[in-house]
Amino acid sequence: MSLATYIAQRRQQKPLLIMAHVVCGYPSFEANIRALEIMEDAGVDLVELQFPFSEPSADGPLFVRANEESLKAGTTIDQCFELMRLATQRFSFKIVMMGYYNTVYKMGEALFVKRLEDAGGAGYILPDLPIEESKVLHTASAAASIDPIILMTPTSSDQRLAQLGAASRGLVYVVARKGVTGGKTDMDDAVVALIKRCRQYTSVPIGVGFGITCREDLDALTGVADVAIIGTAALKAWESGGPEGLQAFFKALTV
Amino acid sequence: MSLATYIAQRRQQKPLLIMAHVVCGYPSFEANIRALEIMEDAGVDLVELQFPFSEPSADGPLFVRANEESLKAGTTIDQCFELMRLATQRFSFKIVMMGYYNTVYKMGEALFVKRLEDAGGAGYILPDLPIEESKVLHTASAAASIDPIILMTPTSSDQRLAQLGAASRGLVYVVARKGVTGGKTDMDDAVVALIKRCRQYTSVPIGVGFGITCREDLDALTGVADVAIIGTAALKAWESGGPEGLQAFFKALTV
Amino acid sequence: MNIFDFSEGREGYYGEYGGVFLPEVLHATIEELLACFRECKSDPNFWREYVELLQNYSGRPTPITHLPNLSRRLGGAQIYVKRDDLNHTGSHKINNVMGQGLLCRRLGKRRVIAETGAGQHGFATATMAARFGFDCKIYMGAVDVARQRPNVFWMENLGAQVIAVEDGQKTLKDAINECMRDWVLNMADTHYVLGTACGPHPFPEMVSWFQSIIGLEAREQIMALAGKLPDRVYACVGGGSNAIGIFQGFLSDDNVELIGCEAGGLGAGSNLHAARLAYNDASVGVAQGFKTYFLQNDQGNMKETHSIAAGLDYIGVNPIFSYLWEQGKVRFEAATDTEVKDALRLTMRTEGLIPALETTHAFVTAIKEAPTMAKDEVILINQSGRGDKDIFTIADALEDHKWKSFIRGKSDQYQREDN
Amino acid sequence: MNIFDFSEGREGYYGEYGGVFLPEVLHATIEELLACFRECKSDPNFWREYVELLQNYSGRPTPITHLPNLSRRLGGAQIYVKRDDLNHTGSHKINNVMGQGLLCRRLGKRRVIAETGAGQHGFATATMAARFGFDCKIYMGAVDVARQRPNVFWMENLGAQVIAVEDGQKTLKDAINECMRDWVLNMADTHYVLGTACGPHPFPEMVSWFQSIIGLEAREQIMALAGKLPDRVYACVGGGSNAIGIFQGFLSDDNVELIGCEAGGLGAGSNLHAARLAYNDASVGVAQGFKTYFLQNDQGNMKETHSIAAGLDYIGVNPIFSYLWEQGKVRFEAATDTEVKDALRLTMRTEGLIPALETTHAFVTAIKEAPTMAKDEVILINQSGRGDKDIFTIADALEDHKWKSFIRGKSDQYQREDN
Ligand SMILES: Cc1ncc(COP(=O)(O)O)c(C=O)c1O
Ligand SMILES: Cc1ncc(COP(=O)(O)O)c(C=O)c1O
Repeated sequence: MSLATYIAQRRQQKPLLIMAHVVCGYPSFEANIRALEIMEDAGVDLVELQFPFSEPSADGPLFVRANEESLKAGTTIDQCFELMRLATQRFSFKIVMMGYYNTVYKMGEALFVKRLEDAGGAGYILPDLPIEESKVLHTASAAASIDPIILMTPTSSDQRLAQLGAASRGLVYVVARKGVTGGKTDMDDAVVALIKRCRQYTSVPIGVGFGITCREDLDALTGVADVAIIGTAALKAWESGGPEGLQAFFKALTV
Repeated sequence: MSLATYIAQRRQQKPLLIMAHVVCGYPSFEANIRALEIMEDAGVDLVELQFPFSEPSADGPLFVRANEESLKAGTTIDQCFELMRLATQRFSFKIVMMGYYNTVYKMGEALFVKRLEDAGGAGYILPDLPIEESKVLHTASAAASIDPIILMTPTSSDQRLAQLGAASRGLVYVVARKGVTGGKTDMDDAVVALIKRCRQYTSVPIGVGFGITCREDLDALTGVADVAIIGTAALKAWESGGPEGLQAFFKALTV
Repeated sequence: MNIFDFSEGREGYYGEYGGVFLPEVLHATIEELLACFRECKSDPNFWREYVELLQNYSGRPTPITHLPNLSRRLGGAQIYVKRDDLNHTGSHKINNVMGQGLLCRRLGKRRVIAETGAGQHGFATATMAARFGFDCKIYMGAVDVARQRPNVFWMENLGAQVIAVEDGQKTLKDAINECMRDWVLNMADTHYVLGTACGPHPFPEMVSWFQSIIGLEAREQIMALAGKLPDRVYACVGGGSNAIGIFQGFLSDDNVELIGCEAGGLGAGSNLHAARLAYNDASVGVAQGFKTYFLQNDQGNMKETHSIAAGLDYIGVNPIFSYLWEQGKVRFEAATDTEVKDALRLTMRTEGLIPALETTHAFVTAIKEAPTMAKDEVILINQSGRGDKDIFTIADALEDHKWKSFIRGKSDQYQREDN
Repeated sequence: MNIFDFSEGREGYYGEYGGVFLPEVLHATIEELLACFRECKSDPNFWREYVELLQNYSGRPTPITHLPNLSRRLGGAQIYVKRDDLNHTGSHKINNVMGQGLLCRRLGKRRVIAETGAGQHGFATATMAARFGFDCKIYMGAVDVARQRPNVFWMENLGAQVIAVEDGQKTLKDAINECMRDWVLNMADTHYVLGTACGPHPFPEMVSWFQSIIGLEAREQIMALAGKLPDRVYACVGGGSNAIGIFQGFLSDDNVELIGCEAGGLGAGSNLHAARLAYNDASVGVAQGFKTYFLQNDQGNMKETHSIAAGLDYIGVNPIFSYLWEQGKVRFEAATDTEVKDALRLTMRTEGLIPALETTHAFVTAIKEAPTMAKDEVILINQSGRGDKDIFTIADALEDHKWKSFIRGKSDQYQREDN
């Protein structure tokens, strides 16, 4: 099932889906599985599996450290795909790969798409790959029903949004604010206006991320976006409270 | 009695006179007196009293330190003249002032000559005062029967020796080698040749200094020069053996 | 040869290298920068203002110095040195920085950020910011902060805020990442003054353009001094800005051989070096906003690098060089840390020059090759910086005991004063 | 006005100042030097060779930089700076040293000695000796060795032997005495490269002649840049070589006021300063080979002096200045240590320049006076050197805690390595 169809189906039952985030191999692959179980229990709809990279320049401090620690522990791409394979088999949510373009480039784009497909992945988010540079990858992806998740941002002009919209497939990731991952964003009128502006240029579902931390953020997005993307806040919950902390975090979100 | 007359008289009795050296106020004025007594006993014929100066650039390490220590202890020019006055009254040797020109310049040349005369001094050695700069001082000195002791050196050309000779009065100081005070000089053929060369340009007695340390040096100079000038070697003897050391030093020289 | 004529390929690409690989949020900023740069490049007044600024503020043109003693001693080619060490702040970095300062003013921005490795680029940027009245934040790997403290001291005293980056290898590449993180937040009022001919287009082109002033001057000067074009031109290659700067004076001269000198660190095979092209340990990848040869593992993660010279200690290389190297237009060699120490000693003693440790890599290679060349051949070395800034590193490298006891005495003094 | 026209007075005298007061053993050496200098001075090829050497080796002409920010902030005269800090080795000292290097070669000597205070002159001399292939010994007061260790490090690495002089006040004047002691022994093969316009004739004239290149360039440059002659020219005065250097460009211009800036140390009346003319604590004397104003007591012994800037910490002054001061041709002011720190901070932050502590004395006085001048008036400051060399002194003065903990860390590292 394609990402778009999956999201459309789920949206029948829920006004706002949730996409969560896991850094492969951090703090360990066992911990990843435990986190995914908790997410499954909490009714999470989509999960980004971040393949660690040595130069995570679009990430904030928490994810930077997670990337570093994971690599220091010896995490390989094989292990990341293996986690993805296990998770897509075992859990009901859809999984997308998140990472940096070099991971893909170094492997070769065709091979990347094939391995992603084999592992049951539905798409990928590559924050440092602009659409100008993604023709080959997008073409290969389309053939395999893998969706590139395009980012739209507060600094994108209408003209740019049109270009981005034209390339969008499966899900668009609206970046709620400037900056890197982590920190807090006010889900205020400006965010809502941005989402509405983005809607004009794409027909695929819209996810909103960067700085979502609490129930109120979800409320603000409900009826405006299709998916709320939760990254740093969940990792923070795990770091401070372990599995129970993560459980409590999702509980507070969804109740 | 003028310096020249005094030397001529003494030379009647001795083939080679001795001029010794004392740094005023080093290690103390009491020690100076003791040293002068020893010199008197040893039959020294002339003594240079060095007025300490803060920039003794023609002196070697031992005298440099002596100048410094003396000034640190508060030695004044008044005290130096007072020592000279006492010594000229009490001892039979002739005394000349040795020092740097700034001591004279700062006091005023006329006053310097007057004070030197009052204290019984017979002349002065100012190693940093070239004859070109000494007209006023020499004129004032002549009027007071004070003799400027001119230096002749191994680097002086014949033409220069002629100029120096023309200005010489009382005693000429032949510098046995290049460099500053201290160290050892071989009283070899070169020194003898230098003295002979100097003789051609002056009729006043010739003293030879810089590096005279032992009996053999005196032997080498006997019959060639009129005065052997002993500086550092005597101070060294005092430093290592006190009054007894100095006594022994002169004993070894004159026996 | 005009490497910046993109009419037959994709703009910002040199062969398959270069490009723009940045977060979407920077798209507009990069477009704005590109437009402004194009405007500057086509405006002869801009270049004139740039040259004048460097003349009046930084002392350009820097001279070329003949090294008769070293040449005689080596017994081969005549060695000449382009003296960019005489620039204000002590290296070629000021050229690029002053250019970007003018451009930043034209963009209407009032804050600059910059990464720095050796500290030279940070020093230059802090200087430029003081002069232009910009706010300034400098990102510097914590390891580099430690080994280049004098430069940090000056940056701070020039009014810049220096941030010690504790991520990753804590060197230049991590400082670049941190700059990107600042930029994606503050692009509205902030210009990122990238310090070398790397990163996303238009930086490689822009930095190369500003640094081309070295080659422009050098070509004319060496013709006047040596009466001919140089047979070989040597420059050290960190990111590759001073090298592309001087090489641009000779790119169209077929008989001039261009040699880029990389950091050989502990040597080939040691895995502790930063020789991207000379040692063949690197492969093509995409990071820090552009595509080039990187020292990376088979997973696409960057390797640890090492050099005695902080300013050469970088994973990637000017994309233009990746292209020119493959085209056989530029030869690449590496100099090891040990060779650098020896060449530095030799250069100081024979000619009274103190090249920066970075620069000394170029001297090493020239010194190796000069004896094999004819006496009427001409070598030109680009002296990208002076070694004064490296006193701690050089004193450590040369194991200077007096220096060590001086530092101990200083430390004791501070201890006493604080008690 | 030609201060070196001795036809109406005694050669080597400026009014009653100057002269030669040296041990007789040096008479022939000084005569030989004088004859050689006269030959050089009357040989246009010599000056041409000199200028060329400085151009090709040291980066002359140094530019003049306008300081718009500082001028605006002070609200008075327009401030311009002559950038001798951009010279190779970082100060104007190289001008004199290169000139004496040429002269030494002409004398056929192969060994040079020099005194040094701040270390700049020693650094420059060691550089020149390396370049000319001379043996080199540098005398430096032990106190200065301690406070200027980086310069000592470079001198030694350039191949010079550095002797820490333990006599007297252990600063510049004692180093000069020690040089004299070396010279009276080794004059046959040794040239004494005196570092400032002091000492016996012909040194004041000779050093002034070499440094006049600053004023020659500056006059033309300021006319071109500011469109007029400067109203006031400021230069710091240690021995007085950089000041006489720039002033010579304007000595015949009656409307240009010349201001020499001395080391005020802890201030007037403190007895801890080196202001010979500005504070009226000095009197005329004869020492170190010449007659001038010295800071001396009533017995003619030299006083202890003090300055934050080692290079200004000297008892005497250029005899030409004693004369020009009495003639009312040059005004003298002093800047205190505290004022110097403030002016340095201000200059770094507003213009991105780091003047040497010595130089900053000139900035202090200009900064004080600029606000009282009209907006169309022009100030020219001679930036005799750059402050990089002073990092230890400046860090101490500014009480930089990060610097201190860096030094402690370095010290601990050395301790560990040695165990
Ligand atoms: C003096 C000097 N030379 C060379 C480099 C290397 O940079 P690039 O290759 O960009 O010239 C640096 C970098 O800091 C440097 O400081
Ligand atoms: C940078 C600088 N300026 C000025 C001076 C003072 O010397 P002078 O008065 O001879 O120029 C020195 C002396 O070391 C110096 O290093």
